[in-house]
Amino acid sequence: GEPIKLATTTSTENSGLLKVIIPYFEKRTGNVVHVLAVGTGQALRMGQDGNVDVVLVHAPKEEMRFVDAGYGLNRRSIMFNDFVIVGPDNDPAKIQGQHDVLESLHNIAHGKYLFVSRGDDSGTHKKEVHLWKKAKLKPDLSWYREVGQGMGRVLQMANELNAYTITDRGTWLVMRSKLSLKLYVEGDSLLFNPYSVIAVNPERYPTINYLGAMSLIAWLTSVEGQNLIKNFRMKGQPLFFPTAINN
Amino acid sequence: MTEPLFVFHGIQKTFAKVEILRKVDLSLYPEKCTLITGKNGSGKTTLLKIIAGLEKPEKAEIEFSGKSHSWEKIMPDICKKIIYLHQQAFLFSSTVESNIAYGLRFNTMTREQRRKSVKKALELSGLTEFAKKQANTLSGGVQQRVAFARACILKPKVLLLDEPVSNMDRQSREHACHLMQFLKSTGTSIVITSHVPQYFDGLADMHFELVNGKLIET
Amino acid sequence: MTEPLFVFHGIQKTFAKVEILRKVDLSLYPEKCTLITGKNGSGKTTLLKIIAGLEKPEKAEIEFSGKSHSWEKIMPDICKKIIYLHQQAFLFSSTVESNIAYGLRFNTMTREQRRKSVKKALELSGLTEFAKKQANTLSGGVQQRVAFARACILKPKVLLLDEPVSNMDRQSREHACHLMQFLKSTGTSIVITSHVPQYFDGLADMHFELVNGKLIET
Amino acid sequence: MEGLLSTIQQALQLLLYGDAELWAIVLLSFSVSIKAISLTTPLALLLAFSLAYGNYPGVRIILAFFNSLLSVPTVVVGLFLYVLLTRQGPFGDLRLLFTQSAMVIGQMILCFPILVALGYAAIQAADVRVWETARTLGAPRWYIILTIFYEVRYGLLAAVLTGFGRVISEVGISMMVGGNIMGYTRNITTAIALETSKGEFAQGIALGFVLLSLAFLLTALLSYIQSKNGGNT
Amino acid sequence: MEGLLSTIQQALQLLLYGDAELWAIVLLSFSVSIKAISLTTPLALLLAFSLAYGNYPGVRIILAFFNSLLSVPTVVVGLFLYVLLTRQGPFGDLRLLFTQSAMVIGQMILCFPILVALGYAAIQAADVRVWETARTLGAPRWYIILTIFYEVRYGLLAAVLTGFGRVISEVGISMMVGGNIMGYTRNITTAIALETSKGEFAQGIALGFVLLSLAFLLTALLSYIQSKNGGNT
Ligand SMILES: Nc1ncnc2c1ncn2[C@@H]1O[C@H](COP(=O)(O)OP(=O)(O)OP(=O)(O)O)[C@@H](O)[C@H]1O
Ligand SMILES: Nc1ncnc2c1ncn2[C@@H]1O[C@H](COP(=O)(O)OP(=O)(O)OP(=O)(O)O)[C@@H](O)[C@H]1O
Ligand SMILES: [Mg+2]
Ligand SMILES: [Mg+2]
Repeated sequence: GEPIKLATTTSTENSGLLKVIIPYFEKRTGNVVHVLAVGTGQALRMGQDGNVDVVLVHAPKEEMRFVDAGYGLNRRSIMFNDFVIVGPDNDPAKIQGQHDVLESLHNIAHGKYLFVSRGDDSGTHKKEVHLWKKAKLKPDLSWYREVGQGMGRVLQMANELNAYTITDRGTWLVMRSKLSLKLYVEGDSLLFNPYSVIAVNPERYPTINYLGAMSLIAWLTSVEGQNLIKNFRMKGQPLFFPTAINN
Repeated sequence: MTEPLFVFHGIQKTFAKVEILRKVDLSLYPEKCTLITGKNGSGKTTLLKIIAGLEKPEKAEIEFSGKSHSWEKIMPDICKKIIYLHQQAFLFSSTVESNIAYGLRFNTMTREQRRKSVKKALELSGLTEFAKKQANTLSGGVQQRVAFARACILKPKVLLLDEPVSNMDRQSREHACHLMQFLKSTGTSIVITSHVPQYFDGLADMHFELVNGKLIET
Repeated sequence: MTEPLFVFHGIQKTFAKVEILRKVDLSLYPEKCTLITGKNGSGKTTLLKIIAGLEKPEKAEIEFSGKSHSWEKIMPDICKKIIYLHQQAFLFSSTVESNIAYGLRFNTMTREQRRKSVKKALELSGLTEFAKKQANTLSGGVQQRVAFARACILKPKVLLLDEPVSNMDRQSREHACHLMQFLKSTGTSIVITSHVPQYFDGLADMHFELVNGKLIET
Repeated sequence: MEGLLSTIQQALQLLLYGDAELWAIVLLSFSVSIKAISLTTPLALLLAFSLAYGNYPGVRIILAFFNSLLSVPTVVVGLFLYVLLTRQGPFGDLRLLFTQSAMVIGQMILCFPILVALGYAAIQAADVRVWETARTLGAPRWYIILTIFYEVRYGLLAAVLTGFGRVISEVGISMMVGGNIMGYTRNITTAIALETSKGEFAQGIALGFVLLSLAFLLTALLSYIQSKNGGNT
Repeated sequence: MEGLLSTIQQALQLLLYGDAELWAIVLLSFSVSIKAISLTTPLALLLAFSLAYGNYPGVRIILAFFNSLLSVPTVVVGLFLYVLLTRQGPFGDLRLLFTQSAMVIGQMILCFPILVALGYAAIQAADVRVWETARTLGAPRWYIILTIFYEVRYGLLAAVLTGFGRVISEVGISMMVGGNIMGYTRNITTAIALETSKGEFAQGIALGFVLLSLAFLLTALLSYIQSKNGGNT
């Protein structure tokens, strides 16, 4: 039938996950999926406008708002990975090995060490803002660089500027070999990064490919889909952890 | 005298608040040649361009087949019968041949007729040797001759020649006058501006001087 | 006769495999006027442009203050003393005044001297009324007169005039000839090409015809 | 520097051994952009002509308007078109969003002002005697226009090449209304943007190099054809 | 349609009540691009002139090269410059990455081929008698060049405006070597890209509208000055 239009964030696309698993779905169901990789906000906006059939993002609050406003249906959590804090290899803020992410943020802020922020209202950025707030810190422009770009570019800039930043683990693994940055903070439960998939509400847009969207959601949450997510490897490491089925 | 082809009445033209032409009247008769002289800047070129429909007068009436029309109304119809030759000849950037053939493309001639016609025109104006040359490699006089041939080949009802021989050598000048004589005999009304009236002594039937925006018979 | 200013030897020029000039020799004497006639396309313009340094000959030697030089070597030095006036006058897109002042900007005159000089030139060539007009609004003859004045005002050692009066009315023509006579008397060497040698009867000291790429004295 | 060299090597490899996927992307780029420029050129040049010869009031202000349109970022054109083509938008029923047609339309909007502004600059430089001579020799209106276009062909070619360069190198529109969908609407520039966002700079530069090489071939060909056709420019 | 109307309203509000932050971004855009175009123009036009009048071999191939450079995506220019300016790169010691200077340099690279190609198109259209007349009247070389430039000023202005439009509307270079750092290197286009990625389309279009309005003012001013200076074009 008509292709299923999936709007997703650049991070999922860039990790290569979709490229690996989508062909299985296409083969099984005979559906074609068009992947549109854009910013989180833009992905939700495209869903809101009814220009795509299904969205895959990681910004829980916005997702809830999207569903509550009646733009989306059947929000299903499908997987998670986590955020990590990386920084220059001499680690001037001395945050290596810290498990408390808020404490490491304090170190960075008090030492006024450069910190690069996505600044683009993406899932990652929202998480970062949330963390600053939680740590009761107010970053200022003397050391805080708000750059408004994608994750890959932000890592590159942090590398270039010898700055700290927060990143999702997927992009970090992809980019790591090209950077002299090091991973310092991980594992704090505050750094949890859940991904959900939401079908666009057919009540608003009767002509959209709701059946396709639902079949994609069904498949992503099926044993096959979840296993594929679990078995996906990036540079030998697992990246995403399925959440729809406990196994 | 026979009936005039066109009678222009009260041509008025002002440039930058200076009245160049003040109610000029001019009748164009078939088989007649009109010579216009006048000082530099007196308005000869302007007058010819208005008659050719290339410059807009403030006011002008045209009497044509018994009726009087305003310039604006009738020009689109009659300008096809009138050809103007620039004081400084302009050739399109192609060969001499294709320049001369330019005007022939818009009538019903066959390709073969056109080719023959061009060939004859080249011969008549002594340009055969230049046929394949690019226009921008020609000498000033030859350019003028090509432009002249390009206009004559169309055998228009009215032929307006603005200093047509100023850069021609003597022989070409005489050739050109012969050709004008021939066109005249086939019914064309010719208007020539020149600073050397002697050149057209045998050809011109009327001679006006443009003075202070008026045509004065001399 | 006095010493020549420049002697050109063996000027050769070929266009598209046609030899236009075959070893032309020409001596330019101060206070003398040379008239060159010749058929259309015979090479008059080409010859003048080569002498002016605007066109490159295949070969040419120039004798100058006793020594012989190749065209390539010496032209950059001497072309400042030689001014060429185009057959089809070209004016820069500004006013008549500023066109005439163009060449004066490159000498040591003060602003005031320049202004006076331009004013005098405008008067001498009867162009005062046009001083403030834009060049592209001028009639053909007036354009030619402006270009002529623009060249004369520089009082060059050698003045090359390519059909300088072809579009001028009678009075302007006579004016122009007077001016040339005056320049000649101040030492300028003048070369004129024309198809109407009669115009320069009182002025020309030598008269050549360019035939088959050779200058022949007549 | 090592990075640069290996990038060039990678580019050459891409060019020589480029797989079917790459060539499909390249083909899509050129087909969309050539369509856009060919559809826009006639109309834009006619408008430019009428601005140059129409003699109506307000020409200056219209030209200033088109000139300022040159400053509109492609993503804004893309956004604008998105708003028009979106499902509830005025043209939503056409279902053009995220198709090649939408990319063509967007690129047409992008190059229209360029062709008008540069076309006008070329046409107004033509000697007025071209028009006068053609007219007095009895050429019909369309032939007069063609004659003038021929006289200023070099300037018009420059306008078209500039317009083409603008559309083939743009990414904002293709991204916004094309959607960079693999196999459907991904072109060279959106592919480069994707590679860049992944940090695959070498791959991005290599793709740019592929584009540049092909553009060079195309341009050299055009300039060769033009020189064959007896231009003396 | 409602969306469009409210977008325009938003744009007008931005223009009228735009806060200091917005105006800083706008200022940065114009200052970077005006610097880039003013630094590039003289050199590029001189090159264009020497291509038109230099009479040396290979001019055609050089022109084809510059023409094809028009097709290079801005992000590729950005990438290229990034590779040069990165810390381990050949010019890494200058520490220019993510500064306005890097943006200026990138935009200069971007508009250079445009100015050469369009400048050449304008200059070669000049009557050869301009050169001959200036030369024979004793003008020194630099004055001859100025005279020719003046005769074709309309074409050159079009070239410069096109180049300016290209640089002020580009986003790839500013993003890549500027970095879109808030308060340091964020300009209008990177701000638009950011709003777009957030899904704030109206905000994006509104910013585009701000840019367009200012570009229109600038262009209208230029064209007014030109008409004052007695041009008859
Ligand atoms: N576009 C224009 N704007 C202003 N004045 C103009 C324009 N065209 C012509 N003129 C003026 O109109 C007058 C007549 O010009 P025209 O060319 O008709 O003269 P002419 O008799 O042909 O002169 P010539 O013998 O020199 O060719 C001149 O004074 C000229 O300056
Ligand atoms: N650039 C060129 N390429 C080819 N041929 C040329 C070029 N320039 C001039 N010629 C040829 O050289 C010859 C001489 O031209 P030139 O202009 O010197 O003649 P002229 O004596 O001045 O003629 P006229 O009396 O018509 O002005 C002509 O046959 C012309 O076609
Ligand atoms: Mg006249
Ligand atoms: Mg000549």
